[in-house]
Amino acid sequence: MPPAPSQAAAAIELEGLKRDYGGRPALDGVSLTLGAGETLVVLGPNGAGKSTLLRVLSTLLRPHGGSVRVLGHELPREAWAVRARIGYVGHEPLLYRDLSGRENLVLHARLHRVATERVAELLEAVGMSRRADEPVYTYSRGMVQRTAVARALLHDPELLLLDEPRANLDPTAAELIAPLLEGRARVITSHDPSDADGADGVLGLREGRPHALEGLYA
Amino acid sequence: MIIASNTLPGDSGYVAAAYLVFLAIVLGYVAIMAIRAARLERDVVEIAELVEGREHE
Amino acid sequence: MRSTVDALLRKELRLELRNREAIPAMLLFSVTTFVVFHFGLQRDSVDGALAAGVLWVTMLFAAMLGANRLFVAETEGGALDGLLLAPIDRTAIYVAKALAFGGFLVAVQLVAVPAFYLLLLGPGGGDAVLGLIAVLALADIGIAVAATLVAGLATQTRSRELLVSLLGLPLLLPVIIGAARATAPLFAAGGAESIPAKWLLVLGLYDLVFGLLAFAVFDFLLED
Amino acid sequence: MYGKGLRPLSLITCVALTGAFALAFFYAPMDADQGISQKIFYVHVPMAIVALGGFVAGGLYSIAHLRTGDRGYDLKSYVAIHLSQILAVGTLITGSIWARASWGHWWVWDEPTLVSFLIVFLLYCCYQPLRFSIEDPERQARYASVFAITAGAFVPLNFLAVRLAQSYTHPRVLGTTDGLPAKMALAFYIAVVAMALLYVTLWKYEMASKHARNRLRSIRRGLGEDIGLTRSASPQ
Repeated sequence: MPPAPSQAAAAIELEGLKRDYGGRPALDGVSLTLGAGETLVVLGPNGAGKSTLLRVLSTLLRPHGGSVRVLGHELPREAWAVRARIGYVGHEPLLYRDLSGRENLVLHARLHRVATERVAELLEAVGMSRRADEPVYTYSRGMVQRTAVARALLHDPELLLLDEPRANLDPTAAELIAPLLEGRARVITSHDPSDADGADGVLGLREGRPHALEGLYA
Repeated sequence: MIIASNTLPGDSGYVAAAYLVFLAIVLGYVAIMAIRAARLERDVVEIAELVEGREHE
Repeated sequence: MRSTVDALLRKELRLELRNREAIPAMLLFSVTTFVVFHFGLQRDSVDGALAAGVLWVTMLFAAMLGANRLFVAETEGGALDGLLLAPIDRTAIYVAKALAFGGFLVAVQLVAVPAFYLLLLGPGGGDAVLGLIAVLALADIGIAVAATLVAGLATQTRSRELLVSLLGLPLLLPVIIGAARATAPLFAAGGAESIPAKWLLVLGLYDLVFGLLAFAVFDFLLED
Repeated sequence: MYGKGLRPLSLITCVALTGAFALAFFYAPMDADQGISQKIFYVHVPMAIVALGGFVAGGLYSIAHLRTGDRGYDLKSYVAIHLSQILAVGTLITGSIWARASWGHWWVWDEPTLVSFLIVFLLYCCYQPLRFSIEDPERQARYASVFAITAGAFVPLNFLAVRLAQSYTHPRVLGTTDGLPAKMALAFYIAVVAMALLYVTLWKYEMASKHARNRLRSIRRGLGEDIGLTRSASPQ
């Protein structure tokens, strides 16, 4: 079971986050707070900066302006402390295509200093045990995404950052994974506004700036 | 100072050549920078017109 | 740091065993280059400085061939981001990669150097194997250290294949000068003479300077 | 702000340069064996020294850039290396002219400064292509700084290896400055100072121009007339 949120510190506190990408502002003043264990859905058209926001929160990108606090740690100074406690699933699986699913997860288990038994446990949970020993490049998109989710959950993170998780997950896989996500703080980006119901918070994003939900896709 | 000699350029020819190369490099560099300065100046004018255009709106 | 390097190194070796990309390619390239030298120099055997030159030029270019592939596995599927998300000391990524590449160089030379003795080296050169091993070891460290740094610098860019060699060759010249000058007496026609110590010092100094330098700056290539 | 002291500085540089060359030709005595062709020494070697100083300065600015993250240092490093490359071209050409004048052929392999300069030049030729092959300005600056530091550390190592490689074939006295008669030494040092002044002047000149261009670009972006970021090797 995921750990109870240790201290009441909010999962995420953003204040005027700015980030340039390719010389242009990708995020231009985004502020939000997310309580421990809460879920936030980020909606917005393509190129609104959703993925950039997630990559900043996951410590893959350093903020260029504003203040970012994740799980009580200030980024980018304390990024190393945050990395052990967040799970990130992006457009790319973050796996070695020539290694098998199991080998990838064993590598990540070692890097996160997690017992390698957990690998078999998670492979079973996402329904990938059967194909675990074949190279990732032989997997279908759905299987790659499931393996990527398993990689993100390996070290039992308190905060999950999911970039359009539903994008290539078939319904059965979605059900399979849903229970694993419970009880963790989550930031989910999506195109489908219906994902927003049931979430604790919703953020509209357009051209790097917060935007009201109406006319978001105008 | 450069003695025009019809045989292989005497030693002084080489010396002159060396200093001319140095001069050519410096002048070439200054020339390129001058072109850049001109382009810069053209941009400034362009921006100035833009700003005036904006003020009239 | 040690356990991280161990985990990453295990991954490097597994990837190489699985794909068998770097070592066979570098080995075939080396032996083929010896044949090219044979016809290029129109000589059946070489010795002394010429032999050292042929050996080290071949090793250098084989290393560049291998260096081109060093970070390719990381760029596909976002694998590098996967490593950057782990709570590890990121320099371990460089250390593991450099150790793996050093291992590849040794593996290639285990076959390529005997092939060189067989194909090109004159009769006299055979007896100074120990000295040669010392020079090979020092030079391989230098090549692995510098080539891995250059690969890290160039692989994330658009013109990757060009830049690795364009950057690597000049940067590795001191290693080639030192190695060639150290091995020339070993291949002397009249039987191996001793290696002038100063060249081992140059190689050692290069390994040290570039090792420390890479250790200090490599993280900046991964920060984004 | 870079253009501030430019006018007086350029004046001093012109005076220093003409003074140095005048000294070289009329004050310093004719060299015993090389004759007049030794006069090339007063332009070739100062250019080499100042170019190397520029490469090392570029490396130091890059260290400052990586430590502080301030992109201004990257611009300083870029201009320093860019200028040193130009002086390096001059050094190689005047060096080969000197080799031709003194030893009869355009390239001399056993002249350590000339040879190691060629290697350093070949390495720094990759600086612009490396920058040009990275789009994101921030990453371009970071990768360029790592290169500049590596290359900066490489320069002395390269000199050591090349000089050692030459030592047993009677080293030519092209580059060494010790053992010069007093008058020659004086002319030489003034030439070095003059060349350094020239370098600093041109550096400030280009810094002013690049700084203005970047300011203009941000104004243009501020006005929403964004011309779109064209890929370029120079720092944004």
